[in-house]
Amino acid sequence: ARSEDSDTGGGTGAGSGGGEQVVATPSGGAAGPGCTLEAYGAPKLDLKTAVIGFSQSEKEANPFRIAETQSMRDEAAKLGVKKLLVTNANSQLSKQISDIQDMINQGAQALVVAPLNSDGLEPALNAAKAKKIPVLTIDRKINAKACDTYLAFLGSNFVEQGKQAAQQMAKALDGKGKVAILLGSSGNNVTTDRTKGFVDEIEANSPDIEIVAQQTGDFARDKGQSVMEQIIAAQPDITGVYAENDEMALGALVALKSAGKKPGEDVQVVSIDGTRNAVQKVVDGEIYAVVESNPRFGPLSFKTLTDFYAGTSIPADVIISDKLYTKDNAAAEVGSAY
Amino acid sequence: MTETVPRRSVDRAATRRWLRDNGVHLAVAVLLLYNLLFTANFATVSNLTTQLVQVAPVIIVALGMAMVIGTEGVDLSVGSVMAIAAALLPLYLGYGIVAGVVVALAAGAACGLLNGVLVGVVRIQPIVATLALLVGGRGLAIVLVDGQIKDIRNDTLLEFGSAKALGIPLVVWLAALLAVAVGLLVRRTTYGRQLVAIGDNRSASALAGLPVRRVLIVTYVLSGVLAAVAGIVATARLTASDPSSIGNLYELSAITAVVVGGTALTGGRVRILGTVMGALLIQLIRATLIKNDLPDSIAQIVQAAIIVLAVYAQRERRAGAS
Amino acid sequence: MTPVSPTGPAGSASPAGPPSPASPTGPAAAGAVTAVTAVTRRERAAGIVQRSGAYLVLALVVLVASLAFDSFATTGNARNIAIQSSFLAIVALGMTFVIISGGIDLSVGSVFALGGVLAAYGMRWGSLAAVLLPLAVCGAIGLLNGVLVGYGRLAPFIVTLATLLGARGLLLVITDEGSITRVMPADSLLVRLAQGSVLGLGWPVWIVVVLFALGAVVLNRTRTGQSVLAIGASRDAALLMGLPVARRTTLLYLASGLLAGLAGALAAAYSGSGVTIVGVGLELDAIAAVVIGGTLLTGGAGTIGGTLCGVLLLRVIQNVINQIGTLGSSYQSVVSGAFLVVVVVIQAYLSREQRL
Amino acid sequence: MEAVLEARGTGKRFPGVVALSGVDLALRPGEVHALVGENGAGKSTLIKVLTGVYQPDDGTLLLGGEPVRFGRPLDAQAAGISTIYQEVNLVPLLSVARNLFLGREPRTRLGLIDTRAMDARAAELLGSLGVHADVRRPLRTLGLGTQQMVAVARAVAAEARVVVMDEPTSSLEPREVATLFDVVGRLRSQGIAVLYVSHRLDELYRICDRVTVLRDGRVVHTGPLAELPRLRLVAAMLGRDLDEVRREGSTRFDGASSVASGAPVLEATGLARRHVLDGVSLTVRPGEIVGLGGLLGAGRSETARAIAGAMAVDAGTVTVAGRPVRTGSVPAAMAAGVVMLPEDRKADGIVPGLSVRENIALAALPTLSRAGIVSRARQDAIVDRFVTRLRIKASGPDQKVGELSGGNQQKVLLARLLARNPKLLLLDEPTRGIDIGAKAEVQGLIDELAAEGLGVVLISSEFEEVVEGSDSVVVLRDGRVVATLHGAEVTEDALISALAADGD
Ligand SMILES: Nc1ncnc2c1ncn2[C@@H]1O[C@H](COP(=O)(O)OP(=O)(O)OP(=O)(O)O)[C@@H](O)[C@H]1O
Ligand SMILES: Nc1ncnc2c1ncn2[C@@H]1O[C@H](COP(=O)(O)OP(=O)(O)OP(=O)(O)O)[C@@H](O)[C@H]1O
Ligand SMILES: [Mg+2]
Ligand SMILES: [Mg+2]
Repeated sequence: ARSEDSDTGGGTGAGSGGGEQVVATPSGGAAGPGCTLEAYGAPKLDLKTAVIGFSQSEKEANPFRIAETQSMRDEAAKLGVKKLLVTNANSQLSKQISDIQDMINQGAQALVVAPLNSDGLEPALNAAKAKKIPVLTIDRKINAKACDTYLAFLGSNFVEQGKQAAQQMAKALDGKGKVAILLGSSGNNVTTDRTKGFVDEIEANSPDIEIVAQQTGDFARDKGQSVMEQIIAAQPDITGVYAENDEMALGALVALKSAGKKPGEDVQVVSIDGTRNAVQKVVDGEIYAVVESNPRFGPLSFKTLTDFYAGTSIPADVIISDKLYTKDNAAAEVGSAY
Repeated sequence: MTETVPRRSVDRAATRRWLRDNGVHLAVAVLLLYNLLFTANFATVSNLTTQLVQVAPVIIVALGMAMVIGTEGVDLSVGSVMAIAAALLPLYLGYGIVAGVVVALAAGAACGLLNGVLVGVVRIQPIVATLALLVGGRGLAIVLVDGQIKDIRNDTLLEFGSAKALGIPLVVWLAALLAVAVGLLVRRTTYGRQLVAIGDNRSASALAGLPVRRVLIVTYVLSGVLAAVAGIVATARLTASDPSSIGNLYELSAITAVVVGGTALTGGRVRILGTVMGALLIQLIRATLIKNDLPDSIAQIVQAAIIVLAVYAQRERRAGAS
Repeated sequence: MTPVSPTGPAGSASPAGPPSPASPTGPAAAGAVTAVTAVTRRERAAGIVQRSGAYLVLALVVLVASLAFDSFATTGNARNIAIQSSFLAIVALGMTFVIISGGIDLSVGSVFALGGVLAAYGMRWGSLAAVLLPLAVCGAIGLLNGVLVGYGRLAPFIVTLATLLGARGLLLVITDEGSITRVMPADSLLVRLAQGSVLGLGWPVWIVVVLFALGAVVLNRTRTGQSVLAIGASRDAALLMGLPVARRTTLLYLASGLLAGLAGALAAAYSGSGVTIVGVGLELDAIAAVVIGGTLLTGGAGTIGGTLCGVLLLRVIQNVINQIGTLGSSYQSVVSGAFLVVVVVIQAYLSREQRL
Repeated sequence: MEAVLEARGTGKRFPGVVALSGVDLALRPGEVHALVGENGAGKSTLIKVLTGVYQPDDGTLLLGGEPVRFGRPLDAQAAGISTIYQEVNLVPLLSVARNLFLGREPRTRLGLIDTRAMDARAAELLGSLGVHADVRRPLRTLGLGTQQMVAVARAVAAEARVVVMDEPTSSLEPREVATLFDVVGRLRSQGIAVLYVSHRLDELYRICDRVTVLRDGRVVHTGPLAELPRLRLVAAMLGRDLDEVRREGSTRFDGASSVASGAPVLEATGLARRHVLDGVSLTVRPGEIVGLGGLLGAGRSETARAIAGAMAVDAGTVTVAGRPVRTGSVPAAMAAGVVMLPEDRKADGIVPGLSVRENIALAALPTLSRAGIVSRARQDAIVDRFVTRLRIKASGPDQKVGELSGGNQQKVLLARLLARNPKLLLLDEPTRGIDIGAKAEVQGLIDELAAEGLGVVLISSEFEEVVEGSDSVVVLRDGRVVATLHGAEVTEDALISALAADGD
């Protein structure tokens, strides 16, 4: 098969070559005393001879998940970890529970989990705890006691991301306009947080920005497009679109253009994730700003584990700072986007 | 007295029959009227066009589904087939639009062939036979493009996705054309009549010497090809190939369209106009709910209610047994 | 009634009269009988193979898996598979009855999720409420399905498709568009039940064992079960034979709703909270399990044990894929799709119809 | 004498048809009441109204003098009316025993079905009706005749005040018929009212006390049967005058066996299938009518199905007009000019949802279409020809076949076969459920077709029909040919003794 774009435009996102994650809240800090090997009561372990399990939550079918899983695999290879088990829950909570249980059964000695949901993994985590297997949760925090049910959380703060997006939106519209929100899938914590962060911030600081529509686009490009088409038809006078992930934003762009609007001029688009395609649109001036949510958890996860086994104390929350792509830096940084 | 009794009962029967055959048209009319009167900016050309454009791929899929259901089967794999077509398209556009389209359609046909053989030859129950492809197909599509979402740069295709003729988008013309074609196929051709007979009484049809297997296989192949067409349309509209989300849950929309359109799932009947109307009804419901910015929760409940009402209006009131 | 007198009927049958059973017809009839029983024995054999098709496939897969992966045939793994299968199993049980009656229930996925959320919601009034509330609401939804299908004569597929949407909507309403997830206290009776175990097996597993035993008895040894089979085989015949078709049908969907709700409540308790995103596509898993178990989607025939095998098969595949440990998610679905084909094809050949 | 069940002024309309209007019928305890009429006269409809399947449009039902309304069959059965409907209406996949007791299974103290007791009682019940089948096997594995007997057993097993039988003998052998009459007699002596529908007049005169004649949904005569001579009865049914009827014999077959000559149109040799057929050979010449004799389960239907390609065979060859035909494929057989009228009209014959037109054209579609497009003109031509030639009674070529009366459905099927203009006709019970008028027509038609040079294989459970219809008869037993009768040898006695003689 010969692809239309043999240069695989936007294809190489998966590589771990891109931008490393940067820790915002340094060790200790607000996150309390932190967690040590003794405190957690886990046996000592050398990663080179260890079996590590990684439980992915959603299909590797969008740039974020692809990059996330890939960076875990790459880093494991780099460190020469004896065996990395990888499972994928295909967005089914029950499957993630069994995935984790299965990996424990296969002798996983440490676990990195990208939780599908903040609640509901109890049985799996209890099983790990019973076997004193340390569990790092990445990219989504779970509602449980750190250093007890799980070791620590590495990731972004979704509410914060929403807030940042809101600030950008305010800047783009200089404080005045009608905004439509393309929600993620219903019942998903990410959706809830990114909406909360955005809405609260707008209400607090931009009284003249009116949120005229909130409709779900299920984090998917085509749904983003069709929903956007409906919204424009109903409210031709919207001036801003906040998409809770890049895919929906890209769909929205298509809808806006086919409706004869000029994204970047008539309508300002702000979205979250920082995929290469979206950042490219920032460069092209169609998207005003993209809040990054960095998926490359491999290096940070394994560093944290190494430190942990080296006896260092691990803070409960290792929050990574989310980069912001605007027309100022996008052109320079698009190469490192995923 | 005794005079009036029968007349009234006959009238009621007549009304019921009219409702049964035209319930969906009525529902569409009502919803359309409601929106034209109460929904802001609904009665605009651009908006009405949007509705048609969005419903086009659903109609195309539903046409194939209607034929499959006519054979007392069902094709759950259409959504995944759309994804496979969408995935293959950009991979072969390098050789030109024709190559890309042909490959995509061929893939659709192949998927249909698999379903058709499972159902017609191995005699596996349609739901399960096609469920396999529903589960595996999308995975395959994603594997084909290793998870990437590829932008479409082929101008012909993009043109097709956006251009209009006589003020009506090409994709809408295509859907209309296919609807007419399938309508004729079912009503006028040998194949069409055999299809309906097989759906009604398979064993009798077999004993009457009809080529049951061939008809079944052809039907599923057609469904697969139509799904592929829909996949191409959706891709062209999106200006990108996104196998992970294109065609998601289309099987349900299509089945709903067909059934709401008055084709019984028990086979032996294919109603094309009804199917098209069914698809339009669903589209209108969705549009109405979004435009009034109802939350997802209410939206889903309302949708459920309307579907039940529409089907209830046209239920077969059989005299009893036999 | 008195047996046919040898000559009486023969004499009156027609002027000439056919041979009296006593002498000449005797052999003929006997012939028929022997032929009959011969056929029967073969049919029995075929029947057994057909019914145990699922068992055979399951045994095969398990065998291969245990040889291939040393961490497969371990008690720990067996426990996991058992507990992980239990919730789907409960849903599939209801589905089995519905499908045997010639219907289908697509709403179970949403109802399952709704059940879980309601359980967590009801927990504020204690464990009993946490079970009764979901049963009440999910039962009501099942009843609605049943009435529309049984009395309204609407197509089950479309009716339950609608309630699939409706139940999901209801769920979103009571969780503020899915933003609220209610936690179930670990010390509550229900949670302890769902997470605890006896004789090494989790309580849910035992519940499954009991429910399936009951299900088997109901299907094969009660009038209700028989009428379900009859309705599935031929609704009209069942009607003409004077069976309460509408009422039975309604009952089935009610049961399916209740079971889905129960499964949801248990699953929620098991996972410690009423998660809103569960149960999507569960109905397809249930249907697959039922059909793999050898139940005809056209209705009229099916076994309860087969369904259990179907459920276990699905879970074992998942487990095997995890045993391989490095398969990408997309490959995983390709594999499970391919596997589904293989299983149903094998099933189809085992249960070949003798007639044209 | 007080009537147990009475219908007054019953009227029932279907779209385009008035099936019943102003029908009065009174069933007295201990009487066997014959209900007769042409195909489509409204007999089955009346029965369905009486038993709660249909709701009457006008008129009232009286049960023991009290007005009643049966919302569904269950109500009627609860009121002590048990019915054998025209087409066997049982559950093919369930075992014979479970079919017999469905809805009223014997139960243990725990309320569970007592399977052992049920099977035992089932076996006894059937045994007393001369059916010796394993009651645990699925009903569908029995021949249609046997299934009919099971239906009879089910109806009489329930203690009822009224037993309704809609053409119960249409698929029975003289042996079973005799048994059935025994049962009817016993019911009568127990003071139970029996409503009895049949097209076989001699049966009526043997067991019925009174008769009600329906024509086009109206009652044209009611009274004691003895006072109504056979010819008058026929005249009343058909609405023709006496002499016209008198001219027609009991069957329309001209006894003269045409001397069939020329190369055989069909040569089937050594057809075998485990447990069903073992080495059946058959030769049919153009213009010859070959009857298949045999008792229930002898394998006549199987023979026909094997030749028609509707049943795969383990061994044996079929040659049509000198050319070998691939067995086990209906299209292949049809292409060679072999067509079959299936035994089970409802399951294997009609396509109920399609119109009369489409049902007739169905098998001939390819020949009626150009480039895959069906030519409406050609279709209508064929359809009109057969609708008139076979006197098919329907509100129009667009009426659904499912709505036709049994007899008319049968005619539609015949038309479908003839539309293929075949070389060889396999007719399995061609006159089952057809009124004498239509029956005579069909029989006449068969002769006609034979005269035109068609080969015909005729299966009938009426010996009279086989004997008078066939030029030669092949007698089967347990799937084997036990005798072949030619020309003059073809008599009922010969047939019966052939059946009786034990083959070994
Ligand atoms: N469900 C139906 N819908 C429409 N018309 C019907 C229906 N059932 C019967 N009819 C019509 O009513 C008339 C009477 O049919 P019915 O079956 O009672 O005749 P019948 O006397 O039983 O004939 P046969 O001796 O062939 O069984 C026929 O013209 C038939 O076409
Ligand atoms: N009296 C009986 N007892 C048990 N089984 C029977 C009886 N009569 C028929 N059968 C079963 O029915 C099967 C098929 O019989 P079938 O009816 O096709 O033969 P047939 O000669 O065509 O008789 P019919 O006149 O009923 O068509 C036989 O193989 C036998 O198993
Ligand atoms: Mg009748
Ligand atoms: Mg027969």
